[in-house]
Amino acid sequence: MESDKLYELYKKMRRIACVEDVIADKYYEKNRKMHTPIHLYNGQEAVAVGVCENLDREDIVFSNHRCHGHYLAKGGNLKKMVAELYSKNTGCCKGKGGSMHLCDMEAGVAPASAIVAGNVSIATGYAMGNKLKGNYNVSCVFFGDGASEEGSVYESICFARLKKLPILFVCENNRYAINTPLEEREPLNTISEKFSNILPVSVLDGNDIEVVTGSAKEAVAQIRNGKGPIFLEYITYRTRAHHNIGDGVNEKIRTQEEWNMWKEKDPVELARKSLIRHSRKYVRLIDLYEEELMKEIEEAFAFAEESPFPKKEEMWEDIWG
Amino acid sequence: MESDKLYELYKKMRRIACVEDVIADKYYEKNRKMHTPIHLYNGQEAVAVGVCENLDREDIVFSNHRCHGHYLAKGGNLKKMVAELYSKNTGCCKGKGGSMHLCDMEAGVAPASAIVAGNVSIATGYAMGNKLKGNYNVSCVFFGDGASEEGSVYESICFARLKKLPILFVCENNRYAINTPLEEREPLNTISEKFSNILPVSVLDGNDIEVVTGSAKEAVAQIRNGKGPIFLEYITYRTRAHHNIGDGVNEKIRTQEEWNMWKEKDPVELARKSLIRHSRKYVRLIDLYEEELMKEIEEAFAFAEESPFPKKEEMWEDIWG
Amino acid sequence: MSEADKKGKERFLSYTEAEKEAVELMLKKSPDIVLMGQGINDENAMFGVTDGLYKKYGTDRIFDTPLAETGLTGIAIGLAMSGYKVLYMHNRPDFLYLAMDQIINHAAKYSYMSGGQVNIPLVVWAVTGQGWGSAAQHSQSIHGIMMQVPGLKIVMPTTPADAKGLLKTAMDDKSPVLFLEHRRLFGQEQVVPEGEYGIPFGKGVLRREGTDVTVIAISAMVIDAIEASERLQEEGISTEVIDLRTVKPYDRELLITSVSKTKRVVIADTSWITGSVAKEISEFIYRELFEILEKRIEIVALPDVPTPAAYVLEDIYYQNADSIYYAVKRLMEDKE
Amino acid sequence: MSEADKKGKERFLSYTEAEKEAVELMLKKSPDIVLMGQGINDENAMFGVTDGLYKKYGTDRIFDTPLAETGLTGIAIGLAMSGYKVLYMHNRPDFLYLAMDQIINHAAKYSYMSGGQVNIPLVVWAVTGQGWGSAAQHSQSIHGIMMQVPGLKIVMPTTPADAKGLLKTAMDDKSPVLFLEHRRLFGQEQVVPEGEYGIPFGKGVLRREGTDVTVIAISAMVIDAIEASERLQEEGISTEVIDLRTVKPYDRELLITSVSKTKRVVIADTSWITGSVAKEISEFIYRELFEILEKRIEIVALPDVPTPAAYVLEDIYYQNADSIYYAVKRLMEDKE
Ligand SMILES: Cc1ncc(C[n+]2csc(CCOP(=O)(O)OP(=O)(O)O)c2C)c(N)n1
Ligand SMILES: Cc1ncc(C[n+]2csc(CCOP(=O)(O)OP(=O)(O)O)c2C)c(N)n1
Ligand SMILES: [Mg+2]
Ligand SMILES: [Mg+2]
Repeated sequence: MESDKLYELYKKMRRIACVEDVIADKYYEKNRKMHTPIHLYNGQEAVAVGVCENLDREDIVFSNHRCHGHYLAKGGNLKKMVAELYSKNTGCCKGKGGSMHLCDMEAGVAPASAIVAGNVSIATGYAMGNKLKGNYNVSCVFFGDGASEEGSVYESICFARLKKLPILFVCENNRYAINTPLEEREPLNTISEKFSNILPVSVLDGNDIEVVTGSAKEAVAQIRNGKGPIFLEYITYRTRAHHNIGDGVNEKIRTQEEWNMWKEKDPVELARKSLIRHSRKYVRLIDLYEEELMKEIEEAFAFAEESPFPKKEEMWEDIWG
Repeated sequence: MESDKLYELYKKMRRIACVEDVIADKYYEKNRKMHTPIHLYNGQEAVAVGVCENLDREDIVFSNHRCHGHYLAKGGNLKKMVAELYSKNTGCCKGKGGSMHLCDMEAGVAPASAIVAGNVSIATGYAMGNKLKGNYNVSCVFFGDGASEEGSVYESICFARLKKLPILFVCENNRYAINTPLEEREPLNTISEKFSNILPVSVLDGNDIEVVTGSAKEAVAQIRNGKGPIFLEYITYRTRAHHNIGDGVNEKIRTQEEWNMWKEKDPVELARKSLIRHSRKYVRLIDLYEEELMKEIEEAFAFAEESPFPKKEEMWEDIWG
Repeated sequence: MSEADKKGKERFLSYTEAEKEAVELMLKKSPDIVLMGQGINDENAMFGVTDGLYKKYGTDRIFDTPLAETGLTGIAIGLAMSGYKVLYMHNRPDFLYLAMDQIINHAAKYSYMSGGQVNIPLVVWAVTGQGWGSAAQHSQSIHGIMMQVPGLKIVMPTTPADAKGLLKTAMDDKSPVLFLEHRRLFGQEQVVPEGEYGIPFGKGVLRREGTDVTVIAISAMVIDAIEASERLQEEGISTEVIDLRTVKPYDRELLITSVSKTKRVVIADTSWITGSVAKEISEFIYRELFEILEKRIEIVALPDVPTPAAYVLEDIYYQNADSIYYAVKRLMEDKE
Repeated sequence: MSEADKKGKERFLSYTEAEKEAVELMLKKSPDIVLMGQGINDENAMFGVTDGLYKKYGTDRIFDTPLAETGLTGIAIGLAMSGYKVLYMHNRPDFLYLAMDQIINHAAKYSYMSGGQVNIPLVVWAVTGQGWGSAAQHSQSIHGIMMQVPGLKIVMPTTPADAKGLLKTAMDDKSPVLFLEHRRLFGQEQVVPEGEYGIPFGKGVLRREGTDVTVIAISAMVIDAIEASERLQEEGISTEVIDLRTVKPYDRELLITSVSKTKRVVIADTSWITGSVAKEISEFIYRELFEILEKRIEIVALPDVPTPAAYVLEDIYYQNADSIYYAVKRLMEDKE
């Protein structure tokens, strides 16, 4: 990958990481402003960014409870996201969705579902819509290793294959569903093995942005060519707790060693190192971006702070579309 | 297989076929007595008989809407079955279940579910119970190719494998779900291919009683040995319509040719021919059995006719176990 | 009334023919209609509603489904979100319990959760079975269970003409609609107007005017209510029969007008009594017409047991014209 | 009262500690108890109810599950059918919509369909969330939706002592029981008797005696009802507070006794108003005490919208002590 391209991807990842960090910093501040359960994306940035890099605005992304990264990577509006976390009516869901349901249809981000796997079948239906319309748009759904256990994922995969639908199934295998490790839930060591007779699957390093971008590029190209659904499994790790702001380290299951090992492989950090190895110019560029980014994030939080709350009557709006 | 053994199996198959035929004959008689939707088992007798041949009374069988064959093969009481079809309180479900819910717990026949695939997960749970108790009993669930499309089948298979449960999944692939052919519903040509990475599977001729009995024998032995779940797919055909008494032949999908081809392979007929090829003595034995059988069936129908209807108060009984 | 409509007045159609007409008129006009369901293109063709349609409009837009109600409901929602009007048809509502997460957690909430960014124009259609020993898993009316869900409309037409008009309205709605029918209604034939027309949600209709008692009936119970009212008429008891038509929203105004006049009420529902739509409506009437009601409201609904298979038990389990007749008689005791 | 019980009287336990005690007493006694649930053996341990239990009783009988609520509910049913008493625990009832087919079509009907040949001793336990922007998919109370299902019992304890006693009764029941809790109840501490004891289903309890108005409260609304009644007491209004405890069956006798005395009623529910348990109970009271009631019944329940995330909207969406207070005041207007 060209280093300038990598730098672009780095920035996108860093932006997501930084937004999550600022949310975490402010989450328990005095006079808490964010009254919404958060599931931060740190550690998995390469997946969202690498995949979405290959999607156009007309393509659509479906997400889950851990939706901040997908939303931002696909071009969801940052200000509206923060305003949503702040319960403001300028939020992307007018304050009705909160952290787990980010949505920006203009950017091609469908409403995220906090029902695990809830969106996998919906994304499949959306893909069918695209196919019926005869356009070349891709429907892309992000879901976890835990989600893959829901029967509707199997149902969706079978149907997508039957109808050769233009859908990209992206499984982010971080090896945990809340605090339950993969081995206690899964018969096999990878998720995609379960489905490999039904559709093309690959298991890939989800912390290497070059790997993710490259594999998704190929998959998206095939899907646009009408080859039908593809399943990409990215092995990754969340460096945060399942929800809230901790690191999720825990004697019994997520040990400090495990965490340290994965922290070493943090995708943002890996990309940064790679850039610097490439050329010293990136040291300065990265610093510059840091400033730019902090400014953007501060503005987003300021926007959220200043925005009005929804009015009482608004509770009754938007039920019927 | 020894011919005397084959003769035993022949009789069991013939008995099921004959019960179904008599039901069909009487189903539309004047003053209809059977007010219950029927899904006859003709054409698939080898599967129920061949599998159940390897099960003990302590083993349990779970079935679906097409449950007559499984019920009888596992040793369910014939009189109580007919009485159930006649809405009598001597019926196996006291008249509350009807044709689709036959149950005889004494014989190891769990309540059949008319929700397609409904019993697959329940059978898996029963298997877990057996495992917890540490006995060597097998839980065996019969379901169709259509049923395999339900997500709960996938969920059950994954869980059974994870916990190495003593369960035999028996998929009767008759290539139709009501009138929808396999190709319109399934991404692959066999059902078991979808699951072959998760647990051991085999695709077998479901119309050859020797093949069924042999394959089930091996599977049951392995399951009793604690090897975990096994999935057997039997390719077969129903020579009746999905429900009611017709032959299900239909210009658009189930053609007369197709039907004829399968009728040639009728498992009862195949076994009869094989017996006679073996020894002429079976001609007479088969005839004798025919008499014995008709007598048994007549008695069962007489029992049903003579039995009392449930009393009004009984409507309120059995809700709470 | 246009000439065409006048001529239409002469045409007798069955319930499912009327629905087929509604669907076909929409299919002809608009390329963004999708029909789906298990067996939709087979001989039975959803009781005839979709008979042969795939031949004209193609199996892309009218497609049979695998047996996977959970996932397929999600798929229907995704299709609807992508801009299609989707009619997902089921032979029985009993199978919809597999789709509850998608209907309740997704279809009914997505517009709201997204602050109005998406619509889910999805109609879920299903036919309740009754009789013939169908037993506990093939006989359920689920409107009472679904009634509580915000974001979901529930429509239960009873006549062929209403089925046609309400199906159009349902398909034109931007939001999810549960369209529930009943096998007992399929025996009807009726003059059905030609051409497209819609019937608004939330409007019941008087099937018969009367002065002594109001019978509010849902779905198949309307047939029984009319039968009972004919018998009662012969005895000089005048019943007003209301066909509720849509359960959510329901026509509060019509109920108030009618009951204000008759002051006596029977509510007939096709489902279990506890927690039923009948109870909801009864409560509404008590609240609104507390001082006016002359008698306790009579509810005719199913006893709280799973459906028994035996026909002798079905006979006491299911309610019918007799049940309504006696309920009215009980209300009239003091008057006679 | 035994010495042990007397001593027990001194022990303050939280809600989940009380439940843990109920569960552990059963686990100790009987080898046929199985607990299952997503995260049951993790740090959170179902809010503490199963904390550390797997260490003593093994992960065979206390096991974490994959994310597959449909299949796992079937598995729980099969386990129950095979002779185990099964407690299947969920962090939120919202996920149970995935299990509706197994709960409604199977667990609740198998005993009946089989003519009593099988029992399904299954307790499905779940905790409703409220507040903190949990939004539409993580905040639902599902008792109103499930109430109509024959063959299913619904239990909603409010105090630690009741939670313990009702959980034992539920686990001892031969039939499926839906055991619904509410996060707001978890803040409580109370003296909880030691040892095993059961509390019968269908018996509500007076949490406060009064003469002017009866407040019938469900689950977390009991806390609000008591708070409201304390404020009202200061103004000289005497409210009787009924904690319903079990929703199906519910205690008809207690309601009649109380309302016959007060003649004025508020019903407070944690779920949407249309089709709610509150409506069912209201209808029951109107019917039974038609001539005695002095005022229309006041219902305090959620508006018919999906739960909004914004806390400013939550503030008006959720009902509380204020809502009950004002409802009582409205009922007392003519008396004051
Ligand atoms: C149907 C359903 N069951 C349970 C939950 C509770 N829950 C929320 S997130 C989660 C874990 C999901 O794990 P995974 O899919 O691997 O995603 P991750 O959190 O690891 O990104 C669970 C069990 C839920 N939201 N929905
Ligand atoms: C969940 C559910 N969906 C739909 C139906 C209606 N239905 C009854 S039998 C059947 C076909 C089942 O096909 P298969 O599993 O292959 O069994 P077969 O009838 O061929 O033996 C269908 C769709 C049902 N009973 N349950
Ligand atoms: Mg995970
Ligand atoms: Mg089949």
